[in-house]
Amino acid sequence: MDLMESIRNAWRLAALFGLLVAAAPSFGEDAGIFDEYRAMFGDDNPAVFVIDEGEEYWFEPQGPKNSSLEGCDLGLGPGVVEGAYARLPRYFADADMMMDVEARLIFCMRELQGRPSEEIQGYPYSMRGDLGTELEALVAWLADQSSGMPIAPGQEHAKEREFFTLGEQLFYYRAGPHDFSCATCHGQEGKRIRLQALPDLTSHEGAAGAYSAWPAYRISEGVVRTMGWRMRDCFRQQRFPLLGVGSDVTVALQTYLAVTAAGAPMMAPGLKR
Amino acid sequence: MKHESGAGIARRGLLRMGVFVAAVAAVPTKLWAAITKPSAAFAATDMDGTFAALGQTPTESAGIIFTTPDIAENGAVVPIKIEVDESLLPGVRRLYVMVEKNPNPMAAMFSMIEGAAPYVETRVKVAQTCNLYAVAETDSGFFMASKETKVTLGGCGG
Amino acid sequence: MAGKIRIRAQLDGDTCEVKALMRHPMETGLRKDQAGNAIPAHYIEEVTVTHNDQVVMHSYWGAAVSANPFLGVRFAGGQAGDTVRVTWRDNTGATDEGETTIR
Amino acid sequence: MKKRVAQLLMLASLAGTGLTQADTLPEALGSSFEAINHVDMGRLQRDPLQEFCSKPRGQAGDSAMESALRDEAMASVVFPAGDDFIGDWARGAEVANNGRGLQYSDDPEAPNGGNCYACHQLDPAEVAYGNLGPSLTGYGARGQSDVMLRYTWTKLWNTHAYNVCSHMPRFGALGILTEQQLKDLMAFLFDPDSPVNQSIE
Repeated sequence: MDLMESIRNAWRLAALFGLLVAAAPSFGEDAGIFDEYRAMFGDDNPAVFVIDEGEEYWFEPQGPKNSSLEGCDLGLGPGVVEGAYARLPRYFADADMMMDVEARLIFCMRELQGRPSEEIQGYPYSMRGDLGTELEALVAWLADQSSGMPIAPGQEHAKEREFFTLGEQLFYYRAGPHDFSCATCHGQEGKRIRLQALPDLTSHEGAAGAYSAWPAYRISEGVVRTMGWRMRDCFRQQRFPLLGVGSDVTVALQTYLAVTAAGAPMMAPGLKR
Repeated sequence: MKHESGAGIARRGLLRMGVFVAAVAAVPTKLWAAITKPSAAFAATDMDGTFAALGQTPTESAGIIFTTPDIAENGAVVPIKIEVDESLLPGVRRLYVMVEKNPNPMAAMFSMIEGAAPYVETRVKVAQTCNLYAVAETDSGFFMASKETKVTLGGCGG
Repeated sequence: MAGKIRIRAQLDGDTCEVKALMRHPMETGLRKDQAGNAIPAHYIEEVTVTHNDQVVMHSYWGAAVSANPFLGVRFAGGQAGDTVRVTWRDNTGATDEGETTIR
Repeated sequence: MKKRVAQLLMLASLAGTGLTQADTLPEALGSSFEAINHVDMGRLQRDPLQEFCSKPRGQAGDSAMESALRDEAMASVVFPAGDDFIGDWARGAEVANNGRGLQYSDDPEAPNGGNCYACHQLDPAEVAYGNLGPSLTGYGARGQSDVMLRYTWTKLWNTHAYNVCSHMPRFGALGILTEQQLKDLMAFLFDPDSPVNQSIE
């Protein structure tokens, strides 16, 4: 208790001499502190290479069936890629499932090319030292094929509406040793973690800004990251187990986000921290 | 970006990310041999060593306009721009970029040859908050400008 | 020759502004992969910019240049329609080049 | 809990066949996540507090339940022996700055961090701080009484004792930080020599 007493005395002294801490400077949301940094990048987004690579993968015959993905139906008919990304996630009758772009691509690789799903699911996203994966490249190209088009996920089929509700429940699901849910960081306006602005994903503006910008070239990692990766890595930081690619949780959350963002134009691939 | 047929398809089979299928460029060998790499300067591990390897500690010059962000969102990619006011600093033959606290401060050396302006823009890695240096070499020696860039800890910190 | 370099060359008065984006991992050799093994150094060491086959800028790089490097340079004497070429060689000996015409 | 995990895993294996798609939250969780490294599927199980705090925004919870949870949180707090609250502020600064711990990408042998800067301003010289929580810069000036010390310890141990469904982790109650780390954080907040309590020009 002697220590406590001396600390209190020190404080009284400090107060006497008027040395108490002045209000420290405080940034607003992002307060534009990275504006200068971001402006220096201009339009030079290395995602352009990845978009080209994605296009090459789409047309490249692969797998036991030595077939390309040209016949893949992303929801607008076999081979229609323009605008397809903006309409996902959606219900696919041929699979009787709700799918996001990654789940659909894996489905098409299995059905059209005869490639086992594990081939992609086991190594979907770049690891350190990689320049990119096939899945990232395909998603980048497909997103680019929807650039400028309004986000319009399916909500007609019962399963589509069910997944919106499921996504909303998941968004608020608090668990793990840190008690985190998506809403912990993304449920209020004007917040940041360290210096990174956190979009309020429950609002149309916040969801639109976030959903429309993924996939994105992530300058910290030098690779294009997808929305599926964004979800997986958020859950890692939530201290949850590993989120599966194209899994029900990722599809449901993306449905919740896309519906909340509906109407806003796609602007991907963007450029992210 | 629409799909093209023809030549594009032929190279599709060759492409695999992570493996560089470099175009075998017909580069005249004289291009590579014209200027010797200052290997000692690239291998130096601090600023003093880097300057020593170049042969001189540069003098500050207002003629070098060095733009870097005050604060970088990520140290992996920090944009830099070097311009030279030739009325203050004429005859620049080379520009160098150095990052004080990187394992090897020397990041790049640019030689201006036929008609090139003393101007360069690139992006460099900055391991931690420190000074960045823009160095110009002229017939009368080495000159420099420096600027601190803060590198922040990102996101959730893990 | 379809290399993986994106180049733009634009006239601004007498000056030609060249901007190039290159596809390269620029590994320092100091990083480890997920399994804890060192990722070998792999970086562009030498870059040249030529204007109608005349070298205008030559550079040596270390691994501190960022992944998927960006380079902006300026030179005088360019005319619309002239060829600008960017060439690199990395520490493994691989090379790539790309070219465009001045607009 | 083991039984529940087994149930989840069974659902996961069903979903893995691609023959079915989840209709409910537990099914979706079970089929979508997998254990990795030291992080198991038990992480997805909610305790009563987590379940109570998972309501979409705007939905009011049962107020009797809320006060029961608050009382339970208050009762969970373990105070240090001899009310010896204050450790080493320099070590506390490290805990505040460290964002790692309990992620599947983290070394389970390394100490966990408190990641305080993710949400709070502390040392005024550190510009990279978040604003999910209030600024704690100059915290020591809020008072040094036993009441203040016990209040702050309680907030760190189990924030829900004062604010049910606060966003802050239960650093003591869920064992994220050790008692010594919590004492060091207390010193970081209260010690007049701590950077938290210095002004900057």
